[in-house]
Amino acid sequence: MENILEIKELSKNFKGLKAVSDVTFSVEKGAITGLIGSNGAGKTTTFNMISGVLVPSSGKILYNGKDITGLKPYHYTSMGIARTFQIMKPLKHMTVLDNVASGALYGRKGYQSTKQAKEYAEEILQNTGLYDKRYCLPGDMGTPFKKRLELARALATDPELLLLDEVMAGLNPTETDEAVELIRKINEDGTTILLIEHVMRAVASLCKKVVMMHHGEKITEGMPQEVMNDPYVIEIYLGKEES
Amino acid sequence: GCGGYGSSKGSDTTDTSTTTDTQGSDNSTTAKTQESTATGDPILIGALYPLTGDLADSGKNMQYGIDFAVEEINANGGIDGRPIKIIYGDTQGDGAPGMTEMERLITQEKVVAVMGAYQSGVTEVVSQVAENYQIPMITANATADSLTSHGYEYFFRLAPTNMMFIRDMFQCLVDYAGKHSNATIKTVAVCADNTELGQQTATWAKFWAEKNGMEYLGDVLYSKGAADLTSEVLQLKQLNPDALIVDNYVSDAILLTKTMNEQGYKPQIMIAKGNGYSETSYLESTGAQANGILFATEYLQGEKSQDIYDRFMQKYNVALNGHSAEAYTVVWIFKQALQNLANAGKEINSENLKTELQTIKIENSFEGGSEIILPYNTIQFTDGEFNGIQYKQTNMLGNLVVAQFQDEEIKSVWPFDEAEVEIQYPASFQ
Amino acid sequence: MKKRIGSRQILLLIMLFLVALIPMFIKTPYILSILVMTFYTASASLAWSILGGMTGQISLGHAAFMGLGAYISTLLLMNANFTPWVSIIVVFFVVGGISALLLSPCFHLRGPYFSLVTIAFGEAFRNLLTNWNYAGKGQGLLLPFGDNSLILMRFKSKAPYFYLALVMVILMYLLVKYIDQSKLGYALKTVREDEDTANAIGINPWKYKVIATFISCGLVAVCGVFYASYIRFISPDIMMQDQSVKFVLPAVIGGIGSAIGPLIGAIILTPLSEYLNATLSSIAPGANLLVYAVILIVVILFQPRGIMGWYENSKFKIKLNNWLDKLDGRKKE
Amino acid sequence: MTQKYFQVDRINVCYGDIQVLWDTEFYVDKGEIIAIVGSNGAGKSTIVKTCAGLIGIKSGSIYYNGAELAGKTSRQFIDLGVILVPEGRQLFPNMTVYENLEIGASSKEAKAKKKETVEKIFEWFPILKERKNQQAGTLSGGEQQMVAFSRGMMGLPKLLMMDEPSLGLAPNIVDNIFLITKKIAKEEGISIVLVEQDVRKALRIANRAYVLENGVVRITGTASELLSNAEVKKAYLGF
Amino acid sequence: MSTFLQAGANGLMVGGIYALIGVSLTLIFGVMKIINFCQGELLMLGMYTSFVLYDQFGLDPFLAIPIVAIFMFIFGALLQFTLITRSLKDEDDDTNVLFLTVGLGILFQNLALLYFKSDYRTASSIFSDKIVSLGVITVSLPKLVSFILLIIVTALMFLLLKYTNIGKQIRATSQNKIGAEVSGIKTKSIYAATYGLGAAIAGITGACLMSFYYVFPSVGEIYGTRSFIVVTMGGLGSVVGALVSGIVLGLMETIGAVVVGSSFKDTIVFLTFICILVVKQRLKTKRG
Ligand SMILES: Nc1ncnc2c1ncn2[C@@H]1O[C@H](COP(=O)(O)OP(=O)(O)OP(=O)(O)O)[C@@H](O)[C@H]1O
Ligand SMILES: Nc1ncnc2c1ncn2[C@@H]1O[C@H](COP(=O)(O)OP(=O)(O)OP(=O)(O)O)[C@@H](O)[C@H]1O
Ligand SMILES: CC(C)C[C@H](N)C(=O)O
Ligand SMILES: [Mg+2]
Ligand SMILES: [Mg+2]
Repeated sequence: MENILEIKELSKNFKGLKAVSDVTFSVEKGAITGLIGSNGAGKTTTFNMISGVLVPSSGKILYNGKDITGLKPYHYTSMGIARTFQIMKPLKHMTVLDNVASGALYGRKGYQSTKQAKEYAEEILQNTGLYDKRYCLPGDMGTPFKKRLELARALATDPELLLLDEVMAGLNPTETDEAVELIRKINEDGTTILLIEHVMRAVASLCKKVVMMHHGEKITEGMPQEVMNDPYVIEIYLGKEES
Repeated sequence: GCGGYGSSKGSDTTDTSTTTDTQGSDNSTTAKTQESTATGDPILIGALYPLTGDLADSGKNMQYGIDFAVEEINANGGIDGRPIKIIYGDTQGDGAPGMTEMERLITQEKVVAVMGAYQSGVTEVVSQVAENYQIPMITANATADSLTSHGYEYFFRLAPTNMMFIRDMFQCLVDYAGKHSNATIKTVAVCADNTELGQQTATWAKFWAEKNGMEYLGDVLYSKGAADLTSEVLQLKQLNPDALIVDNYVSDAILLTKTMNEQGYKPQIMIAKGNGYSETSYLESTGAQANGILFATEYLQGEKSQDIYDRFMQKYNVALNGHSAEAYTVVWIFKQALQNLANAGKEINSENLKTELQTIKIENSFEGGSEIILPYNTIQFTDGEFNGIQYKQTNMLGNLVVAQFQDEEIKSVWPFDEAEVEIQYPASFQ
Repeated sequence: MKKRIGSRQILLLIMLFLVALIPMFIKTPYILSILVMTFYTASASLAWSILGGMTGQISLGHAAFMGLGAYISTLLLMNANFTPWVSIIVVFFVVGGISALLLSPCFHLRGPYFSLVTIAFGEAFRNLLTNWNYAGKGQGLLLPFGDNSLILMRFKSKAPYFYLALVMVILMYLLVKYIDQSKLGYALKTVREDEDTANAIGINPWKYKVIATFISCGLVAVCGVFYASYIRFISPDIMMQDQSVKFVLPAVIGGIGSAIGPLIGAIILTPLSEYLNATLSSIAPGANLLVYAVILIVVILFQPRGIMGWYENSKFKIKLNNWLDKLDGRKKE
Repeated sequence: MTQKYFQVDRINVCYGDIQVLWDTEFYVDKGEIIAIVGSNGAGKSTIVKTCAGLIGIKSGSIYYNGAELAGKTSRQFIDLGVILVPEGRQLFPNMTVYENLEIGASSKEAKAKKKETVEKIFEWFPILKERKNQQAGTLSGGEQQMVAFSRGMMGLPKLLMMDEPSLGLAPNIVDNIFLITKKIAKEEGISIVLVEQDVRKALRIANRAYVLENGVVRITGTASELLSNAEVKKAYLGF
Repeated sequence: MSTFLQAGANGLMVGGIYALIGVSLTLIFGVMKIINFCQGELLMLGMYTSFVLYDQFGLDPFLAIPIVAIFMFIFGALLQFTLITRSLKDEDDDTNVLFLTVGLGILFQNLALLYFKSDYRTASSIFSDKIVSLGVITVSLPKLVSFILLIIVTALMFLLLKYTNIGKQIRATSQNKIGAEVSGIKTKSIYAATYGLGAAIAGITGACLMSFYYVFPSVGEIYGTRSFIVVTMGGLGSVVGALVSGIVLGLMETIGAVVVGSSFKDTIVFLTFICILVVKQRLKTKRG
């Protein structure tokens, strides 16, 4: 299969701290790939480099075969890359609908009129189960809805590749299952997904491939079952109970 | 005091409110030496001054001068029994509010004439409005020369202009040097704030220096309301002029004096444009440090007006100074003009008042009032020209007096024939 | 749905019509002049709100850009006999361009830092103009009165200025409202709320701040053209920081971030301050501004989103809407 | 009804006009671990914040060791040993790990025993000893949660409430924290109130649990009872 | 050369006052993140307090410092506790505080105008108008004393923040309010106390200023903007930074005036400030 994204020997230093070092992996087009690893492993940092928020210290990022290393973050939307934030960043004084409409307006659909954008946004809200809350302010909703909003806004830009940073943290198992279903549906509609998650149940059920990071380095990658049964992964990340 | 804070000048709120009352026709019985009290329909005159903002201090002084005159006039029967009533407007020291207030005075309050606007910048704006509505306006103390060069028909100026100010300041220097061979005044420099007035002072100082054969060494212009003037004083020290010409608002004047003292800079002679130096707070704040400084002013307490000065002092606990004396005088000019109209059986309206002001000539004293307390004996609004600048309806005969702080008191020193004392030279800063 | 909009529009038009009739009935120039100042303040506040309200960059130096507009148009008029009508366009582009250019390096400064920079620019401009011979230095520039002249935007009576200001405020309001609802408006508001999010959905925050600054400062400069034509005297003092605050307060009190907020704020504040000024300042100097300050403080403490914020959540709005709906219903019959 | 060690008796709590807790009640025995679970927005955080004195109550009582706590300030709660480890860690990012811990010791007693407590904590989390002079903001998420937990322990709690300690943490770190929680409950007799989204893990270490829905306690029982309760399974444990 | 030396010495003295007001704002804005646009007015109130003490009881401004400081502390703490705290609720929307404090500034100015009138008022101290000569340089004694006080206050604040319990509580509260609350810190009191402390130092600055400057209702405007410049140049929250940048600002003004002329002094100061701010922030927020 074709790779939509290729990460080559990517590194990032923060004042001497090697947050990410020499990480190489690829994301297959149309699939869901997981990025796991203990806290501080460098997952979010990797995401930030892929989405242009941070400039890599070294290494390359290829998107559809094109080198996009170091591009400014706002160029990514038009290329078809969208992301969510681990620490949610809703547009606080705008309604849920406007939050998503904003994504639609500046996304790849290229809407010029706000009316069309709002219609499209409503469609997205329906798909993500937020339609009833479209006139709410983000601050008035609970965590799961805010997480959904992050997702909906990213989706509204009509991405080819979606980067999800811990969208399931803080959800209880049932809510997690709903989120899993939603992500699966998005993927089935043709969006490639790269996700960071600590919830192994979700990762196992969604991902075709997982990449495991530790202390900034890639430890291993492979099918979820393989990786999760790797004794080293169990030792440094999963712990005994889960296995 | 608990109702307000006024200890240093004793002017507390109760005082102000009585004054406000006496503006009215009904309540002027408080005045002392009255023969008859005016009770008829009041004649309304507008007064625009900065009552709030940075210049509120000066605005308040004007108010005292005006109220004082109004009280005198009304206590003596006003204009054939009709009292004068002043309607105040607050310019906030700014053109736009000044304009709106002017419009209020003219169109809402229906005043027959206006006086005011302390600052030249604001006067520039409001005099246009007066012209537009054809309401006569006299400025008591705006000094920018350009004000009277627009050809306005309804605008009159009592105050000596900047040109005259600096002219007289130089004249004082020249006279002194001519009389005393020990005084060498060959070079001058200017320290002023970087505003319209300060800049004009510098320009005129250069002009008059050349005219009087002196060398103009340069000017040091700082931003008004300075936090610190030490480097300015250093620059002056370096220029080291024989005579230092200054023009500062009162706050900067205090700071400049203190800083000069602190930096040990003592020019042989320092002469100021009245402005800040004639304010009561100046001497209060600087005390002995002011000694030796000369300043040109529109009014000085002396033989001429001692009674008015004393009564004013008693009432407001503030000295009558150049600005308030001019404001006081303008009210009397109005009164005289109105009286003339009444005597001639003419209707009291703006148009007639304007025509009257154009021809009025007051010599020595006001009818039914005191003598002219300003340092000249004739007031007349005439047209003139100087160095290419047109002066319309300006009191061209106006001149200034120069005083010197000696032993923490203000002593008149020029013109010599009317002076109380001799100029101390070199200036004895303490 | 369509009909609902109908009754609202009609109501608005009626109101507008009534306002436009004011000079026919009220001949007192004082009242008109207060209205002119109200419209002028509202316009400047609306212009400010594009940068300050919509984009969230609190500028406290807009008086300097207003002043720049006033200076440019006055200089053009005095030296090249340039009609202010054309100056409006010139000034919009020149001042918009200058301000965007100067402020663009400062756009990564957030919150109060940006405000400080705008204060600093304002003061620097004022200082420079004070020393610039060509612009009349501290003395400023005077536009002489003369005969009525539409071309020179010079009128003897208030009424023409009233209509000029009215048109200015209406256009300004429509423009701000249009931007608010437009694609651009969404970008500006997104930038205000969160720059990281803006980046993540393809909005270049820097670019949109430049655009907002350009429009906002350009428009406030246009207000400056009006100011110069109306007051007919300008000096560096019009660029002082407390003048900038006068543009900001209507928006704050009316409600930041909506088009109607600055308008409402100015309609309340300007006449109020004129009234207080006329009644209080000679009796108790300071009392007038005191009342003003207290209003500001009370609004911020109890209704931080301003009067419009209160209105949005109030029963009054519901009642008004119900009433309007009923009006529509009746018309339908 | 006899009063328990720590008992919350029919409290009603509002944010402004919005009532969030409705006659909510629960209790904890000494050395017991209870779990409070429920969907998002059910009011779990509100309960523990109320029990830490951060939010005032409209009506109801909180008894601790026989004394009424309602109406006391959060500082008084802490002095009595009722301590909350809040949601989202809430560390002081520009202060060192050690300073963060120091601030946790706020009561007189805690201050006096500061040194010993720190020693004990460093034993549990050796990594924190290594990092003690590092700024807390630069720690990884897991390390930060350890500091937050430890800061709570510095106050010498008798009742420790933890709001979603597992949020965003790697599975092994969650296990570690739960292990230590269990240990302090058992060895030191500290009572624990655990608010968790990871219901499965929470029920595994808890003695008893409460299921909260819209501010009302719906189901309660021992952990094992709840684990096998069909309703709980469906609503909170997923497939 | 001696001109430059003298200008430098003057700059140091002027800078001392800027630094002192800067230190006061550092506590409120730098540490506690309260955007306080009425710092200049706090200074003005401090000056009037000192003036009243002088006027009514003949108290030397320097001797009045403890009273002024205590009074301003109480005033500031109450102000924070009753009004400002309400606007701090929405933590990431700080425009409210900005506008509130602008409003408070206007309020205080006009209260002062109403009560004290617009007069310029001075007080004198035993040090007033005395001069110390050091070779070619002369400095005014009250300014020198103020400068020494500045050093003492800065040192005390530095020690307070760094080492004392209350200092740690202040830092903790500013970094994380919820975290502080669950750690038993009375954050409301800490906020009030910090603001009070800032106001107290503004009061001390005011008392020092009274010994060689004058007070009038809008005196704060001159110093308010400068205090912000000092705090931002000095690095947020650093008292030592405020000390240094206050002095740098003073030097910039005096030496700048000598070099380019007084007329352009403001331009120099403000443009330099903008440049420093922009460059500093650039370096800080550089991507990666
Ligand atoms: N801007 C930054 N400056 C300095 N250090 C940073 C910065 N961002 C991240 N780090 C450090 O880089 C390392 C990797 O952080 P990162 O956020 O990528 O971890 P993560 O894998 O996403 O962890 P988690 O699962 O807890 O979210 C951490 O040690 C973190 O402290
Ligand atoms: N400060 C507040 N003001 C108003 N409403 C609030 C506030 N905090 C919480 N709420 C509301 O109270 C309800 C309960 O919130 P709480 O945080 O206690 O829920 P929770 O069970 O902890 O949820 P989560 O799992 O998301 O942490 C929610 O509906 C929330 O919207
Ligand atoms: C009286 C004044 C100081 C006013 C000044 N002469 C001016 O014209 O502005
Ligand atoms: Mg992460
Ligand atoms: Mg919660």
